[in-house]
Amino acid sequence: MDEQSVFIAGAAGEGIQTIGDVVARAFLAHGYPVFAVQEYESRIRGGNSTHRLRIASAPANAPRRDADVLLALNPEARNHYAVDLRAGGTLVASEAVDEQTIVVPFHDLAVEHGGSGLYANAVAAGALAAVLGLPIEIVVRTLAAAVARHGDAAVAGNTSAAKAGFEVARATLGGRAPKPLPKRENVYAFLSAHDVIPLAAAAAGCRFMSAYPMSPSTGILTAFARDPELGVFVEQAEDEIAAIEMALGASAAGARAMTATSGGGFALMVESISLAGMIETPIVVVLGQRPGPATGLPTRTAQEDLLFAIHAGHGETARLVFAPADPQDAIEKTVRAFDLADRYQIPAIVLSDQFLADSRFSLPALSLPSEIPDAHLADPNTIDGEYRRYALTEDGVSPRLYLGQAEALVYLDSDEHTEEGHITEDVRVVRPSMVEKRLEKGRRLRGEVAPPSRNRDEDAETILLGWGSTKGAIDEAVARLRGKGRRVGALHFTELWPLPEIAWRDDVDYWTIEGNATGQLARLLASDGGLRIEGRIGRYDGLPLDAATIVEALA
Amino acid sequence: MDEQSVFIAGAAGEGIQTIGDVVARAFLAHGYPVFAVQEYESRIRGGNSTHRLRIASAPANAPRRDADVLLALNPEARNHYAVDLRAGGTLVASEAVDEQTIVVPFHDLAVEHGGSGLYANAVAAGALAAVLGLPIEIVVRTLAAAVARHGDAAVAGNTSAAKAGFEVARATLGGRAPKPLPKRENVYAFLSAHDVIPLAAAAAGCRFMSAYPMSPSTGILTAFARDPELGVFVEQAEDEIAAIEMALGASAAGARAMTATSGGGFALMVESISLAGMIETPIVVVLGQRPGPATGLPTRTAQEDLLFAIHAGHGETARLVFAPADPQDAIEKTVRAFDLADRYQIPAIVLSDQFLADSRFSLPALSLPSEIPDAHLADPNTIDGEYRRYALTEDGVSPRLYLGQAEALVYLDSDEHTEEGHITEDVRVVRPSMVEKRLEKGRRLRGEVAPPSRNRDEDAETILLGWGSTKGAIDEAVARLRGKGRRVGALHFTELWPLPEIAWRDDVDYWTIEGNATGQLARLLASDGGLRIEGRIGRYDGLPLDAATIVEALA
Amino acid sequence: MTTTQDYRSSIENQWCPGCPNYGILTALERALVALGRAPHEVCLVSGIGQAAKLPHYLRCHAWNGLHGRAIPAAIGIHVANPALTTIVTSGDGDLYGEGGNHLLHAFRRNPDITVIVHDNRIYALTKGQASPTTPRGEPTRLQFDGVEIDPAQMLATAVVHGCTFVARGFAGDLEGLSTLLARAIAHRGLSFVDVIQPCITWGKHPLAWYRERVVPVPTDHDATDRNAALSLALDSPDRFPVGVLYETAEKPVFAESYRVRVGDGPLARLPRIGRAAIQARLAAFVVNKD
Amino acid sequence: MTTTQDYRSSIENQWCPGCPNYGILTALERALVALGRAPHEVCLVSGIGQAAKLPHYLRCHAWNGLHGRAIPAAIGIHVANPALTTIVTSGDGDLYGEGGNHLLHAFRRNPDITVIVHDNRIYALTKGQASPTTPRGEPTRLQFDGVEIDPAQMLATAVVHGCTFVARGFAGDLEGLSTLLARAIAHRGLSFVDVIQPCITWGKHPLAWYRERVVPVPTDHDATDRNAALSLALDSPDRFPVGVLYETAEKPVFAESYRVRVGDGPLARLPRIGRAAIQARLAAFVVNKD
Ligand SMILES: Cc1ncc(C[n+]2csc(CCOP(=O)(O)OP(=O)(O)O)c2C)c(N)n1
Ligand SMILES: Cc1ncc(C[n+]2csc(CCOP(=O)(O)OP(=O)(O)O)c2C)c(N)n1
Ligand code: SF4
Ligand code: SF4
Ligand SMILES: [Mg+2]
Ligand SMILES: [Mg+2]
Repeated sequence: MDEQSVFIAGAAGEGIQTIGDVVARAFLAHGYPVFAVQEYESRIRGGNSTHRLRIASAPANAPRRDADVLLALNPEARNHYAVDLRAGGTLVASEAVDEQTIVVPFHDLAVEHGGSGLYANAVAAGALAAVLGLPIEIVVRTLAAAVARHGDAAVAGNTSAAKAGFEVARATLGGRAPKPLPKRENVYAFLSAHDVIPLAAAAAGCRFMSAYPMSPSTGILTAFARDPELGVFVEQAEDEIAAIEMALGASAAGARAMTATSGGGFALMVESISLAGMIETPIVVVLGQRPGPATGLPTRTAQEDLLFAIHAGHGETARLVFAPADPQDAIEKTVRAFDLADRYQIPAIVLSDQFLADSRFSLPALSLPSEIPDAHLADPNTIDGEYRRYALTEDGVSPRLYLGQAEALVYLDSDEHTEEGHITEDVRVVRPSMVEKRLEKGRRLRGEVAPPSRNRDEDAETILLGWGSTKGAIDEAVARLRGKGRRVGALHFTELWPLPEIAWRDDVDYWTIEGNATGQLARLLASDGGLRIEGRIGRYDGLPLDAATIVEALA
Repeated sequence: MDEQSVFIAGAAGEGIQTIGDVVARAFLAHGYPVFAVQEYESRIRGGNSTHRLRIASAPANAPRRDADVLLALNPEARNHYAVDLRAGGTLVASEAVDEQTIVVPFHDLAVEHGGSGLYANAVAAGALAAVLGLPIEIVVRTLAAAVARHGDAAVAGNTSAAKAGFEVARATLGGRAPKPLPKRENVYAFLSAHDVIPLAAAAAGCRFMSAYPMSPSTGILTAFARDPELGVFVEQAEDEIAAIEMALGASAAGARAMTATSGGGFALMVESISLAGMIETPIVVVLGQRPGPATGLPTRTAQEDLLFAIHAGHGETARLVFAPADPQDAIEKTVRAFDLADRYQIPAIVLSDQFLADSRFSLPALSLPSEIPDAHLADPNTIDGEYRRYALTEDGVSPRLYLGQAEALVYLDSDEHTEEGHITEDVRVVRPSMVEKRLEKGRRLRGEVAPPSRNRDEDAETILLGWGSTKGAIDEAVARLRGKGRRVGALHFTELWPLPEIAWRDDVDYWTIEGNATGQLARLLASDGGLRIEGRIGRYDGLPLDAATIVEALA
Repeated sequence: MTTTQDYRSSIENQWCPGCPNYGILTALERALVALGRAPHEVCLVSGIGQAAKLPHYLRCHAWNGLHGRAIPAAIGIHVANPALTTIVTSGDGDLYGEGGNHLLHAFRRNPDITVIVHDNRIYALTKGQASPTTPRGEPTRLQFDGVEIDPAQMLATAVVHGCTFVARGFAGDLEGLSTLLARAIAHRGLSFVDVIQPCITWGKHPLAWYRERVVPVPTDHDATDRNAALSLALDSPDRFPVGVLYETAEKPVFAESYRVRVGDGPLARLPRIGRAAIQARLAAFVVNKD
Repeated sequence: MTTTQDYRSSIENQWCPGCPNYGILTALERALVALGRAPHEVCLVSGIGQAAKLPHYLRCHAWNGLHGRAIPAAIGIHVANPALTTIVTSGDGDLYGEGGNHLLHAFRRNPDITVIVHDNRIYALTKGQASPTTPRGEPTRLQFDGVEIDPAQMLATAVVHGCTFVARGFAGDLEGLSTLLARAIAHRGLSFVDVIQPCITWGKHPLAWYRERVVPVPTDHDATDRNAALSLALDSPDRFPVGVLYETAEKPVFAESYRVRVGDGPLARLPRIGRAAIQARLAAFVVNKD
């Protein structure tokens, strides 16, 4: 099949979520991978939003900025998104804009055939099936499964409505109607990165999650609450400071713990990040980025908090900053974040963003890392004499007991402290050695972090440098540019701090591609990687980076 | 005279503050400049602390790490600081350690001659006068002036006690007694940087100060409260978030406003720094640094928060980061911070530290900048039609009215907003233009910041790069190294963000000298200045950098 | 004369159609008109949430700041420009959750501002988590098996702190609410009004459910009697006394002593302290020769 | 058997000689011994301030964290390891000022921890600024002409929130305080004890002044009577009723439903969820062919 980019546009509350869901699942059931992006406003009802499906024969897990098909549930949405419909694309709407419009009176057909306006979404899904060449039976089955719990009447209403939408659209398409797509045997998992972070955390032994709701990370908290079998204690804190402090307390008392927030909430956690560094207590913080500053665009995406995450907190401490590229990577990074936070007794920050939170990828299979190490706790039987929570060691890591683990007493202290964990004012010996201890962990960590992933960089003359959620778009851009004969490759960072050591080549032009305006990766590579870049591409409008934008910028 | 480094050592509450004060003022009255450093623990009574005086013929406003004279008020302090007394130096104590000890029974002499143990400090001051060649009359007059408000008996008691201390010490010194120093005509101001920040702020038109107590910045809050004639509204907030939010509210309503804190409190203000950037409301924040992470060493000094200050806050915004070098510079930077914050409608962060807060410099004269611009407010009469708080302009700066200034309505919004200040979801046009507007201010600011000050860099082969409070130590190190024939110079930064543009030379070795362990200036110069440094010297024990340490490290 | 027309904003309202927030908006508009305040004499202050969008929908000055931080910002605004009628209008999550500490300490300060809490017992904008006022046992989109902790008692907390005006309002009673808000705004000192505002999207009970349970504060209620006020203030699961619970004029207003010194104008209009005065203070650091 | 000796720490005490903090320290030590708690069964949690140094001076587990953040940390500790007797011991500035929001919401949660406030009505470690409990009018090293706002009423706030154990203690009464603390620690649920602890360095009144004004809670006081508790809880300028003001056992303890599911052991000892269970959940994202 030809790839199809479908924008389902409407107001919040109108059902674009459901329509997209049904169409996507129907395609997946038919053997076609779908990539689904949510674009919406910060409100509960009204406004303009889209559910964007990218349907292809092989997974294309990156956003498209233009639509081949625009289905608009209302005139305002239709006008608003008309510019995104490519020339020659198909508009599906309740009323004609021009002769090409596939007119499908969603509401009226729903009333007529389903018996209620409530089935307008089914009409729309049916219409899309016709436009896209998807057999209506599959849509009907998918719909039926989705609404089964509402009873037979709902199933029947939806079925008739979907069929009506299908028929009307097909009739209007006439000769333009595509032939039905053949069924394929391929099977995909369809999910977002935030769908798997809670599962990966639980697999890593996370036992405690406290957070304060904030888009785009609220779903992580909710997922734990929805699945009590995971055994994770879940608490909605009174504010973000309480959220991270509860988690740190729990961690110190032996529970692997995490929190999740966005930039504004993370800003409130900054003092506690510094605390975690000082008391050497592991903690995992998911920072779901959205465009700032301040409240910014709460439901949109950005990569603006990389340097903030690296430098957040007063004083100097070791930490990890990861930025997964996709759901499978999110599983791995989450597990690794728990493991390394625990092993080095440091805070680990996982940088996600609204795009990763809300976009569903089609992936052939998902897997947990083959090994998930246990908590790196000390064996109390090996402790001789008084326990020293901050015992000086070669690698800076002290044997860790949790509060109440054994008779050995554990002192955790936010002041500069002795090896025993007591306040010290010894500036001659203790202070310098504790500073070196804590920073030695960072030096060791630099040996742990993974280098950037490589994509056709060997013979490249231009190398694109990206991080986190933009991998799909950048890889697609590389493929397209290669298609045009450009010797382009990419290096993609998902482990950003400590910055892995990289041997830069001096025969290539390096470009950074980021979802921000100031070039944060570029600055990081200059300060800590010794790289001078050739140019940078930044997107900062709140929408995810896409391949076309990158290709154009490099033209 | 030969330079004298005097450590007055004792427990908190024992009076080293008073002794040092009296001796310093007596020297100053006699025409000799004094540099006084406070080194103390985070407690109210007990522990080990010193008041360190550096007395010379010409101002030597930098710390010395060793003592020529150690006066110890108790045996523990004597033992603790004995290592700091240089070989051949003079120990003054109540009991003999060896034959060289100048034994002065502070308490007993006070009881005997003053009639009360309370006068032990006067005995100690008198003894120091003998050891240092300071005429006792001057000490007596200084003491009398200091205690006059306690009545005649106090004056008499102090006088007799001081004289007794002087006589006993002189007798013990015998032939070692120095001859009395001649009186000089020089006159100095004796003060710390935090003494002048409130005055400079008031001169700059500051009208509102809200803060939460935190060492080393509490004194700034207190100074405003102590001097109501400054006309500044002073409020102790319930926490640091409230402190900065009150100040921002006041600023938006037309009052030039500030707050002051340390790293831990600043960490809590980070979300509001981002807010200030978004709502384009000026604010001045003094960040008095102390060693971290977390509570760290609350009463000691450090330069660990430079990169934190530059990157604090989610999202991307323009800001200023200054770091004054001394009290005169603190006046200028404070005034400039208010002016530029106002002119560019941004947050300005003034990085101070415990060393600047608690050390008193001797300076020939202090002056206010010759021009102190008024608030850069718009004239409401020039507003046509609906007022647009965030009107797009070439330089990114919109004409600013404060809340309630005129009939024109002012909307301030932490969401991404239209020119009028209303929530927007327009990602196509409004968002990108607002991002560019805010960042354009940063680009313009780069043309405003002052380059580093230069010290013998023209013919230097090695250039020391420093920032903020270490200037005195670095300049002294340059002089000493030049004295040894080394071609050394220095560039000193007090305006750090935006980083001024500098033309680096490739025939010199650049070294950074900082009060931290990770080389924050070095990383900043790499990321934003394009400089690769040769080496770096960091001090991170909580004590201020001194010339000897720098000279040794470069040997 | 000011009319409601003067307050009408052309900004598109983002609330759900039928939300009781509209009732608060209209009541506030009426109260301001009734008090004869012109739009430029009024400043609305809010945090983040559905409720917190209100300032965009009235034509007057506005600060729409960070989640939870409306109160300290309003206090700063109030001190800097006391000529402005400063009104906080934000959500229960915003003012009782994230911003709880500021409200607590505002009760102590008694600034001359009005605080209107849109108490929908839910975090609406983030899609239905418990707020500090969600009753124990009530299931939400996060607390699936019901909230397991007790609701906050902010009205009672206000009373025990001697907050000078404490009231409960009901968004479903336009008439009563506008009168109540006018009284609150006219009161000198901190006026704290918790307005029952049932969320029709995420809430458990429709407006009608509350309408049946809302009762006026008894006519013989003595609003200066702290104990009487307390028993009306404390949450009861199914009776909501609406009206002024507590009122006293006995306390100094925040910043009063400062105002006595500098006068009542906006701080921006005060003359800057003279150079000479600062220079004299700088000169005082000179240690004079003796 | 545990003796006070087991709790003796060799760490140098940094408090001023004669400070009533020593009384709290000793009373706490005695209470723990009286309850038969061994040091490794106890975890002290504090913020920053003079009071907050206490955990260093008792031999048991300790978390000396950030200023104002003892409560949430203690709640996390309590949930993760309920076997520990978790006791917050910190200052009035720490718990009522910076940390006010956490205490407020802790009242709602009712975690099984004890909160001991060293209420010296001052910020001692930062050298004498007003704390939230400094009485109006009292001059300090920052409020030179006297504090101009009302003190916080945290005992009363606890009572109106139905905090399950609310008490006032006096650091000058070792006997009474150790008994009171033992009761507080033994109580299941949140025990909140505000201890009058006159600072002899920055405080306005010596211990003796308080001693004259401290009175025991009347013997006929019904600690389950909220109104009676409130009148004892509210600040009066010169009478301090000491003892248990309010107590109830009626409320579930925080995290109870979770405990029912996972048992009472430390979370660290629970077996990790199986790979298979996670893999099954991951597999559920696969959209099956129809
Ligand atoms: C620091 C921070 N944390 C969290 C959020 C996310 N957030 C936005 S609105 C909201 C809750 C709003 O609830 P409420 O104040 O009751 O307003 P409502 O939407 O119910 O009117 C939250 C948690 C935020 N914007 N900032
Ligand atoms: C975030 C933060 N703000 C401010 C401080 C400074 N600080 C340390 S102790 C203290 C006040 C302590 O008062 P209180 O809790 O009453 O304890 P006390 O010293 O009176 O026993 C303050 C403000 C800090 N350490 N951290
Ligand atoms: S979500 Fe609830 S509170 Fe928000 S506008 Fe809709 S009905 Fe009103
Ligand atoms: S300053 Fe006050 S509270 Fe602190 S130890 Fe000394 S007497 Fe006690
Ligand atoms: Mg709400
Ligand atoms: Mg205190």
